[in-house]
Amino acid sequence: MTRFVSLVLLPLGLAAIGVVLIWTFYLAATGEAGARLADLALARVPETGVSNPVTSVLLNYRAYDTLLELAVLLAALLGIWSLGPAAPGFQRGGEILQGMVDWFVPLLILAAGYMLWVGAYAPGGAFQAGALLGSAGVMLALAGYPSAGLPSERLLRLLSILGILAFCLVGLVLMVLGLGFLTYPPELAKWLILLIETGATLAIGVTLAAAYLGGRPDHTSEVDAP
Amino acid sequence: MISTQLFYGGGGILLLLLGLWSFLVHAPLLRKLIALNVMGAGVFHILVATAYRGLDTPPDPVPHALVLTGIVVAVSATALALAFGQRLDRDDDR
Amino acid sequence: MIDSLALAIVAPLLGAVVVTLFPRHAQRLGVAAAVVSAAAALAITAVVWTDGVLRSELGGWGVPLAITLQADGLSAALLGMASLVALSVSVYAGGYFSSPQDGERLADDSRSRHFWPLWLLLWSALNGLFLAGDLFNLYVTLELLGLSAAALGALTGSREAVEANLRYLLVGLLGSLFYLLGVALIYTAYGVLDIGLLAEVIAPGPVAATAMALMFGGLLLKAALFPMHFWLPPAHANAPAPVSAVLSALVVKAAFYLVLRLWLDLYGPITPLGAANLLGLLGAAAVLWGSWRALRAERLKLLAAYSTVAQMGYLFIGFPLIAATAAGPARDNLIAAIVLLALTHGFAKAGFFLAAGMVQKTAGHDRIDNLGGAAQGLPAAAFTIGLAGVALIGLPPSGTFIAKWILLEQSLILGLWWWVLVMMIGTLLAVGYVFRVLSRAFNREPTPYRFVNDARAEIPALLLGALSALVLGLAAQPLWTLLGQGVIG
Amino acid sequence: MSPDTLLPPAIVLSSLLPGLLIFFLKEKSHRLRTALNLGGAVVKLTLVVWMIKGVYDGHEFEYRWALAPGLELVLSADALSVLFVALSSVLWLVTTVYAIGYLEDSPNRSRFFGFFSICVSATVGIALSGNLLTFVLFYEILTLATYPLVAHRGTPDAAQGAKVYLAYTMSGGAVLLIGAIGLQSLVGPVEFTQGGILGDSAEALRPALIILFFVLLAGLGVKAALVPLHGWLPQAMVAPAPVSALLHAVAVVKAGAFGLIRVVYDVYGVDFAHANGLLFALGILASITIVYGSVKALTQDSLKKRLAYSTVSQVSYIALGASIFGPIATIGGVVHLVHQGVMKITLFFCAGNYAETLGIHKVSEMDGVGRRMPLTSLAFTVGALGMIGVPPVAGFVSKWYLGLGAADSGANWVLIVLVASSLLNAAYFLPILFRAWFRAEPGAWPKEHARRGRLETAGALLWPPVITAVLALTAGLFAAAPFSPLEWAALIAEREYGR
Amino acid sequence: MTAYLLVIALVLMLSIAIGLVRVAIGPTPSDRMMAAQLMGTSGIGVVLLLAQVVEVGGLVDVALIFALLAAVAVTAFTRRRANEREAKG
Amino acid sequence: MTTTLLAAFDILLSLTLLALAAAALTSAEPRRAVILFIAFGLVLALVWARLRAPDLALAEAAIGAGLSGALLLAATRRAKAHTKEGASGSPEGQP
Amino acid sequence: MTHRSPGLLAKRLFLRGALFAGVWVLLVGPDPVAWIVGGPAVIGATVASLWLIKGRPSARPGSPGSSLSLTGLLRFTPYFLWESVRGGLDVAGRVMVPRLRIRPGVHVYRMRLRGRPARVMFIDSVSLIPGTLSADLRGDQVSVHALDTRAPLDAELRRLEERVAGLFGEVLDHQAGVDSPPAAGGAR
Amino acid sequence: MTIAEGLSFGLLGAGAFFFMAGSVGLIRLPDRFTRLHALTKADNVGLGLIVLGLMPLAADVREALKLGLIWILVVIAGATGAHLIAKRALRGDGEDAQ
Repeated sequence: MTRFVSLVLLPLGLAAIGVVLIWTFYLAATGEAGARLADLALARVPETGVSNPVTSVLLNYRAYDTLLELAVLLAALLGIWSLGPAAPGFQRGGEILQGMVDWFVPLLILAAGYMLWVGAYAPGGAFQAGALLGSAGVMLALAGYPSAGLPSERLLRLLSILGILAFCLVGLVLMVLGLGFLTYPPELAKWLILLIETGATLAIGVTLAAAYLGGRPDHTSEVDAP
Repeated sequence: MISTQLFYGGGGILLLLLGLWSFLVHAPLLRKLIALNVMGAGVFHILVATAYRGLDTPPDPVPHALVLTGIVVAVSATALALAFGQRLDRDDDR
Repeated sequence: MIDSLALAIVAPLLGAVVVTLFPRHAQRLGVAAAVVSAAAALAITAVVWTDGVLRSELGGWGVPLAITLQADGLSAALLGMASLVALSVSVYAGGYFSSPQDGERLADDSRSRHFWPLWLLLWSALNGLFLAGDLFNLYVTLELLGLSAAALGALTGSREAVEANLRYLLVGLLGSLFYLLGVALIYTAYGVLDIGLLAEVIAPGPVAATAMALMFGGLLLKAALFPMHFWLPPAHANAPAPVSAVLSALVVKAAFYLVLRLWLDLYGPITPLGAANLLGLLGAAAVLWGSWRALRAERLKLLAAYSTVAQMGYLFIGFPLIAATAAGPARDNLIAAIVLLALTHGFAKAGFFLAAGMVQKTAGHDRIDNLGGAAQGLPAAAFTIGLAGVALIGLPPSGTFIAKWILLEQSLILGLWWWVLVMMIGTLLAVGYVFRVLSRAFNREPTPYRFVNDARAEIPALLLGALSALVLGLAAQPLWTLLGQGVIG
Repeated sequence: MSPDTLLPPAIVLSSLLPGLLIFFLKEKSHRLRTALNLGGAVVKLTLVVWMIKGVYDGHEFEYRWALAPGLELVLSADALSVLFVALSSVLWLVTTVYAIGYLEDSPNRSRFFGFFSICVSATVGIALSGNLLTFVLFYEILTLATYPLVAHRGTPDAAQGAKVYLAYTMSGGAVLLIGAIGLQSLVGPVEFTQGGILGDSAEALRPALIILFFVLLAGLGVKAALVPLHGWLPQAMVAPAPVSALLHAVAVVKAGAFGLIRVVYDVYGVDFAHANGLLFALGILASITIVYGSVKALTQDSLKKRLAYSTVSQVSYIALGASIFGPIATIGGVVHLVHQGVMKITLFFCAGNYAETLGIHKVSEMDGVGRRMPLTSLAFTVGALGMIGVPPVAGFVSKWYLGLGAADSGANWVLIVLVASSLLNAAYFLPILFRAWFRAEPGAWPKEHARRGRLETAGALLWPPVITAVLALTAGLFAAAPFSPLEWAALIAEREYGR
Repeated sequence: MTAYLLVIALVLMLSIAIGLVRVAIGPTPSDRMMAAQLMGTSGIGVVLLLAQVVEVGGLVDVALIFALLAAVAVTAFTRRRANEREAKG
Repeated sequence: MTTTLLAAFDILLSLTLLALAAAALTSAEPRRAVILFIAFGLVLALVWARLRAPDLALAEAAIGAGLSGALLLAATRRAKAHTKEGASGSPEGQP
Repeated sequence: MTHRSPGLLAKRLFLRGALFAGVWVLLVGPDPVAWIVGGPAVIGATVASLWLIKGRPSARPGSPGSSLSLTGLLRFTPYFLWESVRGGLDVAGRVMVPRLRIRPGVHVYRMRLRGRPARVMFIDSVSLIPGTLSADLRGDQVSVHALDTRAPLDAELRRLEERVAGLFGEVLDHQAGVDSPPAAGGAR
Repeated sequence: MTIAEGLSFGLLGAGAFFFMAGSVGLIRLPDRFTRLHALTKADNVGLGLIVLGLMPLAADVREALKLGLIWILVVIAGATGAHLIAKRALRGDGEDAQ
């Protein structure tokens, strides 16, 4: 019976769904939506303080989404911490691996800075930068650094909320100044966005690395190199 | 341009269906997570295909931003779910 | 200029940040943040009541580029309910996590540390969801809600809890993906994400219908509508009591709110009656199945969880009635009745779970058959369960009674007697399961008791119960005024 | 808000607020609890007297509170409601005194008296309901508040009895709810109006209205213990004696009977009901119940069970009165609402006294009890004779008017029912009296408690039945006096028939 | 020129597709991992070519990130936890 | 010419992607599935690059190659050690 | 940081900082404003780089630390590039003909290099020159997998090692035994 | 076609050839170690040639150098990865044998 369902009914049902989806997607894509938000969004990019349209959307038009996205990351991290201590770390890396890590980790940090900066005018941005930082952490963890190069718990907590904090504070200050929540004054937009992105980069990087460890920071573990 | 949109949109729908099928049929956590991620990729396909406006016109940045947010969410969820799985495994060890 | 809408979202968010930063003081900071958050949200309810719909276009870009926050009567009503429940849960949690039992001090302390930031994040997501006026933003709030809820639900650390909440997490993710696919389709077809703008351009047709099916499919999964309820009972029954309260009272309600919102704002006018009837049918099945399982449940919290499945069903029975009623006072009454039902259930179920948590903590277990002594030793908790039970059954003077009266009357006027039948059977089953619990409170042994034993835990629960069973029934009229702001009339 | 507007809710609240306060009292605060109980009862009685005066003078007491658009809570006072309110207020005071004595030193009294007060508040609410919605609302609250009282003892018997009680009354409540909503969906909000509101209803609605009448009848019949919906009543005997008194005389069955009167006279209107054969159906049902209850009572050895089946039978006199078309029978039915209450409460108090003082639970144990407890037995005798219909006790007056009304409207078969029932009443009550007065005392009582004071039993237990017995006698002897129940019932009947 | 670049990209895609066969047939996990690494390298080539074809500068950065992270998956694949023992006797 | 080639490229790219997805989803062996999924992520980044979404390609490259892959690989090791579902605890288990 | 001498620390700090700054300029371009982010990024990279080698000897015991020499680099690069191409051609030639021309096996080679960077460089380079693949390193024993064990592996490896030594300005100890018996059997 | 473009043509073609060779090797070679040979050598050379071929087309010198940097990183990562895989295979990790 279950075989019948999973081998016959389910594929048939999925095929039906697929046909409907493809048909409606065809109708939707060939309909009259035209440029959608593209032209409007692109036209106003110069007012946003950055020239990469995606960053304009992420940190200006729809900055609030990004704030909540950082909250999602924080929730995931806190959830992971709540589930118990981290798995045991990796065995110490051999000479060759260590040799690569010695150079790649600094380069990843540098590349993260690059992504952060370049995000204002070319592809890149806080998330990509954060992901690189996080990957640096992953690399360290893989090489046998027990806490993936992350700082003490206190500092770790501070870093992990930095993005939200920067966002909220900027938003609230602007609100109190009478501009409205997250409504940047055009002349300051570039720098405010950079400030927020910096906070977000650190937070994302730390969060991803800590998430990779898969457990709450162990108070007893060494922070230093193995 | 429209054909490219339709082509990749269709591809996205296929990915979605594949992922959905796998999610429904397979029980292990890891497979479900991979299935969800593939499904997500399918949805992102549709958005990115919508954003595409040919080789000469800059694409619509809005769906790109949405997808980027979606990717972050997917990663967070995957990490959390894996931590759940790890927790269950550890219980087994005891 | 103070944007109270943004404030209601940022307040708990900042609270979460601060609590994350100072885990040692999580308790005190958390309660403080809860008070501020509740105040901010209740202020919105008050302002909407007096001044009408609130709107805010974040970033100053204006629609369609910006994300809109919007509070109309419906948002304000749910926001108000959520704030009161959340505040009570916060106060309760202060007591729940800090009273150690048999050397669990350390574990409890760490649980409390993890509870507060996640809880405040969840609250922030709730407020964000109730206030969102943008389809994609709703997706993000849904995910934040789902992730923090699953993490909170697993806080007990028992294997069942972790397993159940992992399933909940996965199901929630699946639901969100469907929702997102619907949004993608909408954006492809109409090029806007703002609900208000979309309402102007959306037209009946295969695209809108498919998008609706996808979005509703995802949301119904999250709202645990039969037969997509399978994940709910274990997840809600195994969570810590304050979390169960929030999950049952608010989180599934948030998904329902979205369905109602999308129905009223977007899809209602362009949807055939059949879709509404399908929702109603599933709702009816949920009522019957959930009530039956609740009746057969062996554990108190499991009973409450199945009761949630049933109560969600009632909410969906409202859709075919709304769809079959022409616009006018009768339809307005129906909408208000459904909202009233949702609010009452929110208060009642929260009160129920909080009280159940007290009983469980005292007895050390929550097997209904052996609860006698504990229930009798905690009159306030038993009384709360009684009050909440009154609201769950739909006895007067609860808000449920008023709401069911309106629903029943309208179904009879429309001649749709089968919904009446379902609701009455559900009601009688609810009598069965509620009194199965209450009868344990009448035990043979004399208990020289005080009415309230642990004020911090019992008073919030009692107030929630009283709100659902007395206040909302006898003073439901203001809800009509509130919903008059942009929703009905 | 004039005093006239606020009086009805004040009467409800006068027992509700003390009741809620009592919940929060510590078990030990005996005095405070007693003060709250008695204070509330006295305040309520005072307010009721005020109201009687007002209604007699033609004041309109009406309080309205909007629950939702189209749904109103209406508390108002007409002659019928005042009659019921007066009955329950007086009996509540007496019962409270009795309960305080009865439950002395037993556990969980705060809980008991809390629900006890809510119970009476709900009854008063039922009495003062100005529309069907309000009636249903208080009717369900009554169910809810009596459940804990029935279950109070916590024994398996009590739990079982409470469960049966709940199953019956909740189902009845659900049916009543559907009936009420159905009626409202056809004709709009149903306000209780003298002469009914359906007089000019459309012909097309008639079948639906007739069906709804039976739905309502089924809903109300549970509490009114109409056969075959009476099953809960004997089972609920496990409750403490004051609760039995409450169930049988003051609140529950009375609420059902009162509801029947309301539906027949003030919703459907007696003309409409008569014209469509509804009255006849009700009459048949009532007659069957009367005879069945009496026959069952005959076979019971348990005193309280015998009394319970007696209630099944006697309450249906009220329904019977309502079912005979004509003002005289109406007077009989309505006045029996009061008379049965006063007499039955006497009987239950006495039964409680026997049980509490001597441990007597069965009829067969009652030999010579009259000599051991003369005052109690005297009160019991008055009650029993009243039930049989022996003049000059109140019961005679009711039966007289019922018979007269039946003869007047040509329903001669009712007379046969009355005679048969009276004979049966005699058959199950007279043996008890014979045993009590003319049999010798046994060597020892089943379980005699130490004598408290000079009296045959504690004062708080002794005086309530004596008082109610005197009331029963007075109501019969001075039936023609102004403000007597009979006079009041006549006033009601007069207004209902609009003549 | 664009056409030629596309041809090269096609060839590289083909090499990825061939690698796919090795991932599918294995037989050892090492083989699969290797093939995935091949895909990464070829992918870098494709991205660099695409950067010219679709004229989006940022794509070179994609290749840079690919290069920086190419080793992470392989490393993750080969590392053992501190509490795991080597299987070899 | 370019259009045709681009179409061929699109087709080859999508086929590879779909084949990888299908292979990853049908693999019962966890590590095989994860490796295939990592490869899937690589090709997905190519798709984003093709559709002129370099921001997404960057993100996918950073996440898919770095974090996701490592996370999932770490999980496969455990999945290997616990191939069968553990026995569930008693239904009445208490937190 | 516990580097052995302040002078060495300063030297490393400077060299690495300069290198990373160079990479930054390569990535971003000479935009002065970019240093708002670039400065911290370069500092971060430098600090991380020094933190990573902290407390670790830069060479195995028994030899002075090695440092990269510019002339060595100039000589090594073309050699390395050429060997790489040769390696590629070698593989292509072996697999693109109908019958595979291979005879795989593992060969153990004793490495004489002492400096850590030099050793890493050597091991990595082994994999790129024709026919060899570094497969394991235990102490000084490098297991080299060869596509064709008939080739003069030791000679090739020794030549490579000398080049790497030159690159890092290291002097190789010629007495060290270089010939150890090849490990028997293939990879299976 | 300029000389630079012609050079690019040739280099890109050669690069593609090496990639194909690597893939063919991956399929044809009999065991893990030999396949690793194909991977590290052929692919690195292939990518190197492609990078060289693209350098003339780059917008500026910086861009071209960036391509070079990418190649160096790939080479290091590839060599390290190959070493790690080979080490694991050589030490006969139990998990590895299927």
